[in-house]
Amino acid sequence: MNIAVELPGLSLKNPIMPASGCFGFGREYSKFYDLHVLGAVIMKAATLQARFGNPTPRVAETSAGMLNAIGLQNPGVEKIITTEVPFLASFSVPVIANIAGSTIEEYRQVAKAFQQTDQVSALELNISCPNVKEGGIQFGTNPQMAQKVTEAVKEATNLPVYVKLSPNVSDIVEMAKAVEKAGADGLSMINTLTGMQMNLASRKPVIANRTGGLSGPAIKPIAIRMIYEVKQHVSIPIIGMGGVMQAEDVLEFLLAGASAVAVGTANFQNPYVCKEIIEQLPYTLEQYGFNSVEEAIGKGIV
Amino acid sequence: MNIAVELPGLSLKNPIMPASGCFGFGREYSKFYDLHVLGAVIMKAATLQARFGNPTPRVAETSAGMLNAIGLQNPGVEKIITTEVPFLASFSVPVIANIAGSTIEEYRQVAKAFQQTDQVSALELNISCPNVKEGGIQFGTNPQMAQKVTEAVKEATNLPVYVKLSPNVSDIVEMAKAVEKAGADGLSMINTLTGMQMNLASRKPVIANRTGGLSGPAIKPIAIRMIYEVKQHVSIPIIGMGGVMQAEDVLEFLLAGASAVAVGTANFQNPYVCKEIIEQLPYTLEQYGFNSVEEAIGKGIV
Amino acid sequence: MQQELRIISKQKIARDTVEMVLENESISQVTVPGQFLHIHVQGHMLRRPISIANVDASKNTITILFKILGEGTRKLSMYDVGDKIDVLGPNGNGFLLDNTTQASILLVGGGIGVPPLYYLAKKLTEQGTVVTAILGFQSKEHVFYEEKFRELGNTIVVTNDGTYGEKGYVTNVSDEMLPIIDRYYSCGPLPMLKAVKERWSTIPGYLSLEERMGCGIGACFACVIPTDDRGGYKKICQDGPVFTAEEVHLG
Amino acid sequence: MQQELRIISKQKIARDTVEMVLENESISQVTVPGQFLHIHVQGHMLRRPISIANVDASKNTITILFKILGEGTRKLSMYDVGDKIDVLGPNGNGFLLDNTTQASILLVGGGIGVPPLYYLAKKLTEQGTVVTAILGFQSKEHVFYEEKFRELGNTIVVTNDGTYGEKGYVTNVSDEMLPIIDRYYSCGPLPMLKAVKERWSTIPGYLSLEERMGCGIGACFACVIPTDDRGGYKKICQDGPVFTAEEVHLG
Ligand SMILES: Cc1cc2nc3c(=O)[nH]c(=O)nc-3n(C[C@H](O)[C@H](O)[C@H](O)COP(=O)(O)OP(=O)(O)OC[C@H]3O[C@@H](n4cnc5c(N)ncnc54)[C@H](O)[C@@H]3O)c2cc1C
Ligand SMILES: Cc1cc2nc3c(=O)[nH]c(=O)nc-3n(C[C@H](O)[C@H](O)[C@H](O)COP(=O)(O)OP(=O)(O)OC[C@H]3O[C@@H](n4cnc5c(N)ncnc54)[C@H](O)[C@@H]3O)c2cc1C
Ligand SMILES: Cc1cc2nc3c(=O)[nH]c(=O)nc-3n(C[C@H](O)[C@H](O)[C@H](O)COP(=O)(O)O)c2cc1C
Ligand SMILES: Cc1cc2nc3c(=O)[nH]c(=O)nc-3n(C[C@H](O)[C@H](O)[C@H](O)COP(=O)(O)O)c2cc1C
Ligand code: FES
Ligand code: FES
Repeated sequence: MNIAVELPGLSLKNPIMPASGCFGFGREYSKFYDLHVLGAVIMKAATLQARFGNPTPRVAETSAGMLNAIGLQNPGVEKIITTEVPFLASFSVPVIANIAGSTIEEYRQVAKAFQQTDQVSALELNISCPNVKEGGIQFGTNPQMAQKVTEAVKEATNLPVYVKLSPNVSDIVEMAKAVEKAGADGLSMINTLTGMQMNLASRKPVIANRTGGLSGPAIKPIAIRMIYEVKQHVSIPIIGMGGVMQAEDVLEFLLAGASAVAVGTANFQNPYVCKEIIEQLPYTLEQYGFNSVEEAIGKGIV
Repeated sequence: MNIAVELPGLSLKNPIMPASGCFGFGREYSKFYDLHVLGAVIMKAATLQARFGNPTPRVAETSAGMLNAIGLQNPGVEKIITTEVPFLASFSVPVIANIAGSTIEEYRQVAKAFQQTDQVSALELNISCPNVKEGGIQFGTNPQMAQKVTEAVKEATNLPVYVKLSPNVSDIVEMAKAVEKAGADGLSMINTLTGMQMNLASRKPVIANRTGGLSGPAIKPIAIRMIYEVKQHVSIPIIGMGGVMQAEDVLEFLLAGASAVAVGTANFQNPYVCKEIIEQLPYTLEQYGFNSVEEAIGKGIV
Repeated sequence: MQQELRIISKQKIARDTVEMVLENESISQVTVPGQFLHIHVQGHMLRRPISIANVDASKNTITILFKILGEGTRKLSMYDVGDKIDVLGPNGNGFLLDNTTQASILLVGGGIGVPPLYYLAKKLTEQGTVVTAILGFQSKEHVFYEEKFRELGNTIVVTNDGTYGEKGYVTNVSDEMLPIIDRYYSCGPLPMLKAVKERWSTIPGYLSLEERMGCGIGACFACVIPTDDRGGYKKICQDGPVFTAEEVHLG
Repeated sequence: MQQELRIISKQKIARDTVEMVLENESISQVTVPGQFLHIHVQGHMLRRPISIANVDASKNTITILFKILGEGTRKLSMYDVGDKIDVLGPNGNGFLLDNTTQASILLVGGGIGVPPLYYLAKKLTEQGTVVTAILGFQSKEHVFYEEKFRELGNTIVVTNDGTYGEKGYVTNVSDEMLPIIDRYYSCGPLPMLKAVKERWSTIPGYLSLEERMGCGIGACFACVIPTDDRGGYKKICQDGPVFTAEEVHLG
């Protein structure tokens, strides 16, 4: 069974990678298994300066999902390049850097900074983080803004750029087309949906930031729908994510049009989940009559 | 414990009502309990002519939710007025008519038709049905269109009009403000989120219509967030819905800013759910220190 | 009716196929063949419709047979004897027994469509009707209830792969192997029902249909089946699952 | 480590409070006081962090005590003896035993913060340290493990409503009732920890903190606590849950 996938800048031995923000920089999960088994790793978001993020509580549990408002806490791009990237690269696994910013200029500078290292294979442009006050959500919901930030980043880097789309929009196809036009090499979708939970006893939102991003199986039908719609209107590949828990979910994303799949929230419940999915995937593909991952991509579009 | 609520055109003895499309016209559920216990009933959508709806399968199960693409099947407004409204009215419970259309003219005519009967207390304007090809989604995602259809319906009727908002938008506050400006007496939120599920064996979407509307506990955090945001920007009341399963959920909606709460998908799992919630609600309010429903409305907004 | 039914026995009777006997007074007293239970499986949003395969009114038991197909039936199969399951039912109309004539009846069941026909066969033979059953399965390891049907009448088993009984589909059974038939009752996958309707197009028949359900009681319009080309329809959960062969369009 | 632990006993020991003994070889051998298990409850997305309250390394058992607070702990309380629970652990750093001095130690626990202090008290007394425990509970019916603490050292129970022991908060216990203290260890709700830090501000102390968690292993940054006003932080699940009183800002 051939489960390898070729994407711009990424030769993946399998289509499975941990999603940004759900795997840190791999250190903790490397104690559970050899990260070399992964198709790739998407790192936690990098900003120009170190960020502390939002006040706590930062997470809440929901039905078949969770809310988070971490607020892009990270040690800053320089530190990531000097201490985290080499660690991940030591597993000989392609590293994708997720980059975020409050201004186009910040995005550009973060992207540029990753030119320093040759251990990063691609950038994932997080234009959709709902948990930061400035910038974040604007870039992700306005096609003109999305286009601008994508162009700026493309100018600043030689690396392939995957733009991560926000599902909090009326028209996801319009957003996808805008960033494709701006030169994106691929898409990542979906980021979290903005949600909230009330604490009945304290009479206020559970999450200190009030709103948080909804992830997990609860949002999978929305992810599948958006990928299905977008796939028919763009020619760049899609890294799919949103609620993947098992190999069957991966096949569902492939059928809808994803070329690779990221696993986020599931890592918190089962730290071995990526490894287990990778091991199971060939059997699942076989069970449903596929001879390779490539063969399944977009096969569910009717 | 006072659980009564006063809304434009609706004197509710309690804030609980079945959501449109999830209770038919009450006939089936009336075999399980006396519908008189309900705060109100929202009927299944009415269109001008009878509609058969979409091909089957029309439903699919998802994690903590379901997808549906019924496609507004209904016997047409005249038949609803002559056979269904009198049946529901016989339980002495306020009846809310959910109206839908493909054109502004159709909305206007359906609204006008309900002037014939004095057994309907309010209209719920479904501008957000994602499961019909024409019209539906446009009215629900474009503020100008939403404003126009609301104005047209307000002109055609003396009944209070609750506009039911779609969550499939980038900016829910903008939509809410547009319909408030157009004269809406209240808001209903949220309708379903557009989603999809793949059938791995058949390699195509489970739902014949491909996409369907996602409902159930999976979407509750999105409903709570949207109500919380909208409540701070409008002065008309909100009927909240999306994933309510138990009395605690009702309180969560009240805290976020809803003045009454509709229960949809939960009826399918437990046909007695509305009755049970109504019975439990006073105890839940008491447990969290409230003396009435009115007291809890919007109390979670910080 | 919504009730908690206690599982009093559970048995694997064929590949991926489980027989469960449930205890309940009221449902067992009122059920007619062809009706179904709408079963809530812990952790699942929607209930699962499962036919009633047998009733013992004296012991207050109901038997269901189900195939492990997806998550819901898999979890249901893991319930233990003594556990209770939450069911709505009996739902639907059931087969019209039509006991005015001493007819010769053909029962045609495919796979997991076989169970409701067993309770029907029992009721028909009780009233003196002669039944012939054609039971179709994928392969030998999927066959169940053959003996039970034989006790009630002539029974022909076919398997798709020929590993047991006749090889082929239920509709391949030749007229020579069958008595003169006045009426047939059939339950199984849609392609089979279409073939059955065509094969025995000259005699009256009843078909039990399947569709994905929401409410299971007639309120949500998830399970409609067209009855004509002009928007006519019936709800499988409420007006069915059994229909006369003529009244429904199988597409 | 992720493992399945078998429940070998379950007991209600106070109002809404459950003691569970779990069997497992490897975790019981390596655990130090203050560490926690990150427990998966069927049907829930996120795991629940629960402190290790006792370990019997010879019998390979681990004891946890938890309060039924929400859905997750309610479901956990319904697991039966013999069932297995899926846990990650032992997670976190644990209390520094600091066995260089023969010190006089004060343990201050509030409600469900009491459990980790029990295993700590056992380890401290094993090494010859003298412990005094102040245990605070809401009311009489919430009190647990009083006798077990008494076996290890002087124990003062206080209840908020005065229905048992002294009335008031743990910090109301007057100096006369206490020996000279070299160091304290505390675990309980945040307001209590703040008061404790203030009350015993002149002596070194260790605080065990709580926060809502995602991963529970240091990867997601859900559970950070600031260590200064300049963006410094620690992760409760990985760097904690135990911190020196000075190193964390309780806000
Ligand atoms: C009236 C009626 C009677 C039935 N009687 C029996 C019976 O006696 N024995 C038996 O084994 N099966 C029977 N079925 C089919 C049975 O309902 C499905 O096999 C079962 O719902 C599958 O559930 P799952 O969770 O295992 O599968 P999943 O695929 O996980 O189910 C997902 C959703 O799809 C629905 N679904 C999936 N397949 C079907 C199907 N074929 N028909 C209807 N809904 C489906 C489920 O109810 C659920 O809502 C009957 C169906 C109907 C409509
Ligand atoms: C390091 C640590 C050790 C703990 N040790 C114990 C113990 O020994 N005994 C005990 O009874 N409790 C302990 N707690 C608190 C315990 O984790 C919560 O009471 C429990 O998670 C509540 O879960 P629930 O499903 O009942 O509540 P819900 O409110 O339904 O939980 C919803 C979500 O919020 C989280 N949550 C809710 N309250 C808390 C809380 N106080 N702290 C952390 N997360 C919370 C849950 O983990 C879950 O993710 C500890 C917490 C931490 C951080
Ligand atoms: C705790 C947490 C932190 C996240 N941080 C980031 C981030 O820094 N950058 C980003 O692009 N996405 C972030 N995400 C979104 C995920 O990468 C992913 O898009 C989303 O969670 C959906 O996938 P899932 O359902 O598998 O978790 C985060 C998600 C979670 C749950
Ligand atoms: C089967 C089904 C049919 C529905 N039909 C309608 C409808 O006709 N008109 C409408 O406004 N909303 C309709 N809805 C949306 C519900 O009224 C409600 O807004 C939504 O389901 C969220 O609530 P819930 O999570 O409690 O189900 C339907 C929902 C379902 C599940
Ligand atoms: S399942 Fe709801 S009408 Fe049949
Ligand atoms: S819970 Fe994830 S870092 Fe602590």
